[in-house]
Amino acid sequence: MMVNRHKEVGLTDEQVLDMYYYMLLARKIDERQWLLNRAGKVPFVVSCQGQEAAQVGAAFAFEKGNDYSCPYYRDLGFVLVMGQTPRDCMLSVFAKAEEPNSGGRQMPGHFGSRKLNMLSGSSPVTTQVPHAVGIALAGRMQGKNHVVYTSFGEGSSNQGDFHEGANFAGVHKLPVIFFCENNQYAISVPLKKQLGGKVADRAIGYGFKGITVDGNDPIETYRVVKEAVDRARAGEGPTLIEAIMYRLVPHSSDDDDRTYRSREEVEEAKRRDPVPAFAAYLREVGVMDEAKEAEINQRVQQEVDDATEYAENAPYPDPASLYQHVYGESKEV
Amino acid sequence: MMVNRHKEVGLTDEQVLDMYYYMLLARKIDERQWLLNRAGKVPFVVSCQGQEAAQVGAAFAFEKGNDYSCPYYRDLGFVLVMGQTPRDCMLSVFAKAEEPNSGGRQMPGHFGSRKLNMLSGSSPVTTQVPHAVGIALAGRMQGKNHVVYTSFGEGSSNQGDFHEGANFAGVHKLPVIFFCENNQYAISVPLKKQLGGKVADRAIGYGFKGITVDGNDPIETYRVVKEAVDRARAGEGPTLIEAIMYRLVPHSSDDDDRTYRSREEVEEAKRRDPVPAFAAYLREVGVMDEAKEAEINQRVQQEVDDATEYAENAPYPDPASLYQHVYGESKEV
Amino acid sequence: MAVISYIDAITMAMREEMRRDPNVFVLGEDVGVRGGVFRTTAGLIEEFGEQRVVDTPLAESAIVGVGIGAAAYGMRPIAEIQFADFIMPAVNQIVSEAAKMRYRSNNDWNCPITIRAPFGGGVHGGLYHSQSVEAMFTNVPGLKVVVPATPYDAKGLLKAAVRDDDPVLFFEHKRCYRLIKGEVPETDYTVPIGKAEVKREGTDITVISYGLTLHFALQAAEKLAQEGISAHILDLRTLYPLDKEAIVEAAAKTGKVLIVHEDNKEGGVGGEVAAIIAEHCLFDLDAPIRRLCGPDVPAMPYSPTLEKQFILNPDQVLQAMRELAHF
Amino acid sequence: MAVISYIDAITMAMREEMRRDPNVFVLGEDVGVRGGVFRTTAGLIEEFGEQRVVDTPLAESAIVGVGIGAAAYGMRPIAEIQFADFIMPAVNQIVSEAAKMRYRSNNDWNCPITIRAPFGGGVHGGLYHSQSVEAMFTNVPGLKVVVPATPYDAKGLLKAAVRDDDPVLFFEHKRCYRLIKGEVPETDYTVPIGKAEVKREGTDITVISYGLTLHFALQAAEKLAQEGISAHILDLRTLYPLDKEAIVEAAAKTGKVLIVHEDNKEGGVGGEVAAIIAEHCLFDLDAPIRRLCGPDVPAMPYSPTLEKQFILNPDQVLQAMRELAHF
Ligand SMILES: Cc1ncc(C[n+]2csc(CCOP(=O)(O)OP(=O)(O)O)c2C)c(N)n1
Ligand SMILES: Cc1ncc(C[n+]2csc(CCOP(=O)(O)OP(=O)(O)O)c2C)c(N)n1
Ligand SMILES: [Mg+2]
Ligand SMILES: [Mg+2]
Repeated sequence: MMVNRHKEVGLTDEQVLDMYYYMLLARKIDERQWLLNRAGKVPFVVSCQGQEAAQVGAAFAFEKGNDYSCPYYRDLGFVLVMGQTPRDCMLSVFAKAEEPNSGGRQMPGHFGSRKLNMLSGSSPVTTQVPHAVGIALAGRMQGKNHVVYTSFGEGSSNQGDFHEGANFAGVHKLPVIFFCENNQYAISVPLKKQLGGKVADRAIGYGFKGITVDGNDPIETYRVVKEAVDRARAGEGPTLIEAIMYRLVPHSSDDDDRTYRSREEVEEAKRRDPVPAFAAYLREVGVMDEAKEAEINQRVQQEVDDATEYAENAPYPDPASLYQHVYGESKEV
Repeated sequence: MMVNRHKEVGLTDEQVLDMYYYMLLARKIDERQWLLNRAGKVPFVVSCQGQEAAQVGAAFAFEKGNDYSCPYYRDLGFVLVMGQTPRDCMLSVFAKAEEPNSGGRQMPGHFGSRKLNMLSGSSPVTTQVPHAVGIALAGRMQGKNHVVYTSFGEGSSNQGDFHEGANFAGVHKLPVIFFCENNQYAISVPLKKQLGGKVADRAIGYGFKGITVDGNDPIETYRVVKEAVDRARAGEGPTLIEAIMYRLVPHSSDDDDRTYRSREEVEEAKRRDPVPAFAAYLREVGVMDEAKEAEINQRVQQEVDDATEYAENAPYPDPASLYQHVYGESKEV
Repeated sequence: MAVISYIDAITMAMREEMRRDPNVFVLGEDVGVRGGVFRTTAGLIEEFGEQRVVDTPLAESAIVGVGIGAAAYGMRPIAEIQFADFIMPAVNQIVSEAAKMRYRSNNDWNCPITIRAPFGGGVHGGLYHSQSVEAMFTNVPGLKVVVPATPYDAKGLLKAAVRDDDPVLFFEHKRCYRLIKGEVPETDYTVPIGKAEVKREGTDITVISYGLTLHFALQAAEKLAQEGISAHILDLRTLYPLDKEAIVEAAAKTGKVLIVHEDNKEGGVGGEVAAIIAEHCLFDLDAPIRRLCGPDVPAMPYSPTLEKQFILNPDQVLQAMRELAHF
Repeated sequence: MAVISYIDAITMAMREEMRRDPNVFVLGEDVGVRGGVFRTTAGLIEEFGEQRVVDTPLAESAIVGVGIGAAAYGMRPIAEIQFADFIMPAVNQIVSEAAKMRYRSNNDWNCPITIRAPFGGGVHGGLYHSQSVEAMFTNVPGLKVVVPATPYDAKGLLKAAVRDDDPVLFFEHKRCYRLIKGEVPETDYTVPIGKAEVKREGTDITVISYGLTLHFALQAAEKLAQEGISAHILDLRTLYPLDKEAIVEAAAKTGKVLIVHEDNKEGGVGGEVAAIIAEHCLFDLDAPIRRLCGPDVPAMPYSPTLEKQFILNPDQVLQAMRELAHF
């Protein structure tokens, strides 16, 4: 039998099953969204496939209801753990009025929810990084002890905002976790055309720790992120974590990845797909038997079906609402 | 007698005397400009005092007429070596029409000269960094072998453009020398509020070498820059060099540094002033005797006097020229 | 002469310029192996190699900034911004650097860079893949801002931009890419930057527009002709600096002016056009200067109901033209 | 009531707001120990400590971006951009983020940040310390753009900006800082954002302006009164969104309109003002809508001869007003 690695890092059997549930849920929502797209029912999908382990592993390291997040568009696994529901996700891909991120104003993947301490995100990459730093700064000013998570792709780590935000956090030793999901590509551009060095190494220049972790391993990712969160909460400042993974599908439903990477490369990566790999681990350490696995599968299946149906039938935003919320309601100041 | 350090690094006696000449020239031009400012004759001065050794040491490592530069506003020592004349400098501080950088359109310190392979600079800090990378890229495309110098303050290394430019150069292994003049302050903001880490360490994250050097030592600065230039020319890519120094005077003639640093600190730094220190070295190794020193002093004095008089009497730009050179002369395309 | 699409005209212009001048090169995100996310640069890397078709890191300020350095050195870079919405990180390089290089150096240096960016909505792009950002740059002396509406103009203006000795922002309407087709010579020609063009002669009302909405006006004019209304239609083509003479002439011709653009109304390019008319031929006017523009909300939402509500359609343009004719 | 300078009114507003609300804080370059390069924040770090008066690293996108995060969280940051010219690296954060936070989240999040920046010329600042950059932001729904001309308005508008639940760009004219003095109550008051104000009633001509040039118009009006010419003067105060009613009312009142601003003419705010008038009260006009503005060159040069040539002076304004009156 395989060694039980999750106990060592403080995760209970229940927690790792939960992790698996979220990973599978993210995967199945994602797969359904592609089907809907190919069936012409939704115009656009951006995918998390291949990144679920890192996203869910990281998410488990945070305190829901206390910590804050500024996730990026691929972070479906992360936001599900934080409290977005399958219905929320499907409403978003159908662009329906009830969709919690933006009321259908934004493309899917632009997460945000005040209720979930998740700041609204936009499309221009990396703008969320200084926001996370600002939320951390505000927390310190108000004597709070929240830690802030922000994620971004490895390509996006080349934007000026990454540099400026990371340095600001370094100067003020703020409790921010910079989580880079290095999936080997920025649309078609591979690492060697994108990065002069290694993302994790950039932390050195800001005076804090940079760590590389196997993003296919949710337990190891959890461990590394949890340690960073603990340090942050103890006032020891930010950490940059680069999780290594592979984007298993095209960049988005508008992309055709055959133009820039070989099928062999993709197939090879699929053999390391973190979702079945984690299921295998759970089976091997005896945490998940067949009945349990079937139950999880079924629950996920049912939730995805329910969410799809609910979202498909939900109403679109009222056209007249176009003009709302440009500014707040005027009030006496 | 002191050890002769300059021979070791390949500098002749004549060259180090020349270095001293340029350092002193920069210092004396700068001092004169302050006098003119305090006398109400020129509205603004930005200073190189305390940075001459690093600037002149670095400049000697480049091939005049072949290499390119994108210097920043304090780089008086550098641009003198590259071929700006004392008259040019004084014309600039008086904002006269003949001033070569901008015809009096820009504040002093905004260097630029096509003749000298020196790209025109602006005031927003760090914008020159990607330009330097572009000149290096263009050189490679055209099969040239020039190396490009660009300089900036340590505060300015926090701008996004530093990060984006450095990473671009790292990816393409371009022949660029990123020269950071770390003078301990960005106007009033000291290092500890400015930098999360060390500037030189940032190179690691872009996959090239980062080096710290004593910017008060022109010989050591020369050596380090020369090695970097040689590597760059050999196709081994960029280098980031952080020269440590101290800004001996206020940020500019509009600044009052007593509000943010103690006189003791400044006095202490003045004791390490690189200009007299280099003179002492040259005397001690027997390269500069009294007569030689007097000759250099006199030459500098005379050039500064001549430049001042010339510039003071030169005409201002014709007001009608305000409307010129917004676009090139229209031509058939 | 072959009938080709707007996007193919753009690709053709780049290919021809790259063949003509070895100093012309392309840089941007996914422009190489992928041929651009819209496939505008498709085939270029195969023909010219990766030295001249550069897949850059994901950093717009560097794309433009590196381009500026190369342009000042003597190259002719064509920098692609993947979506106009993502030009914002490069604003400092465009406005402070490219636009001012010649002026600040007293004509010693110049900066012949072309910056291409697809803009505009109606493609389910949501708030950040549908924006019209041109107004941000039409107050910046030293820059030229160009928006072609037809394949012919797209090719000719892009070639003119590449050969221009100053920086040119070249905005391409995404909906036009495959929707708009037209005759395009395979020969070498340029269309002058800075010149508007009368796309239809008329006598009753003047419509001034650019980009996709110009086509709405042209279509409406056809219909209105059957109602006996004759519309004079001016395509601005260059949004900065504006062709003031052409604007005044077109306005004076009919005395009734409608300005149409997809961008938000307040602060849009139409304001300056109206101001030029109100300054130079006020007494030729028989009606208030009307503007039909996008609503003043931050951007075009994703949901189809909201997108439809935001974006101008041919009927609205027709209606506004008819109303003006009957004023 | 004490007579104080424009800059002191700004400092007073910040001090009062910081005392009133512990969530208000200041961040920017040199705002702490140095008290700002113009001394606008002088004394604040002594009173409120370095937690609430933050000397940031030299990085404008971070100053605004970090401010946005803090604002969304519930703070009331006042971010200082050292010179308006240096706002360019922060454009993405301002336009893509602050301005769209409320809209894109369907009112779930908002962003109450105030961004202060000294602008304008006549201070020997050369090309990059003299610019008027306001026009770049007056096409961005979600933003508010404010330019006070008097100490009274400066204090009241800045306090309103800090309390506003949406992002406000607050541009302060550098020449006004110490030149313009006026009565300012020591009591707590605000001036409403979005409202223009008639600064002088008149019947013959209407002048619409803001910032420093408003004072030129007021001075000229005094002189013209002696010639029997009565000028009606409107201070826009908020440049985006414009107070359309006040503009139309002021224009209609005299039928002769002169718009004056220091910024370049083409694409400047005056264009939109003229367009509003030409759309809504064209038939009330007795003269073409004139604009007296900065020339369309990239920025104000350093050399005194060129600076003088660029910048509007009271005589030019007087002259233009007189000409319009005699039209
Ligand atoms: C500022 C900006 N430029 C360009 C884009 C278009 N774009 C969207 S995603 C993407 C690639 C992102 O790559 P990476 O950061 O590695 O994240 P990944 O998608 O691989 O997870 C690009 C170029 C954008 N959204 N924002
Ligand atoms: C983008 C930008 N922001 C602000 C300024 C104003 N400013 C000019 S110099 C300076 C400090 C620069 O410090 P550093 O980079 O350390 O260079 P130093 O002046 O110390 O040599 C500042 C804030 C500017 N010129 N550009
Ligand atoms: Mg990636
Ligand atoms: Mg410094």
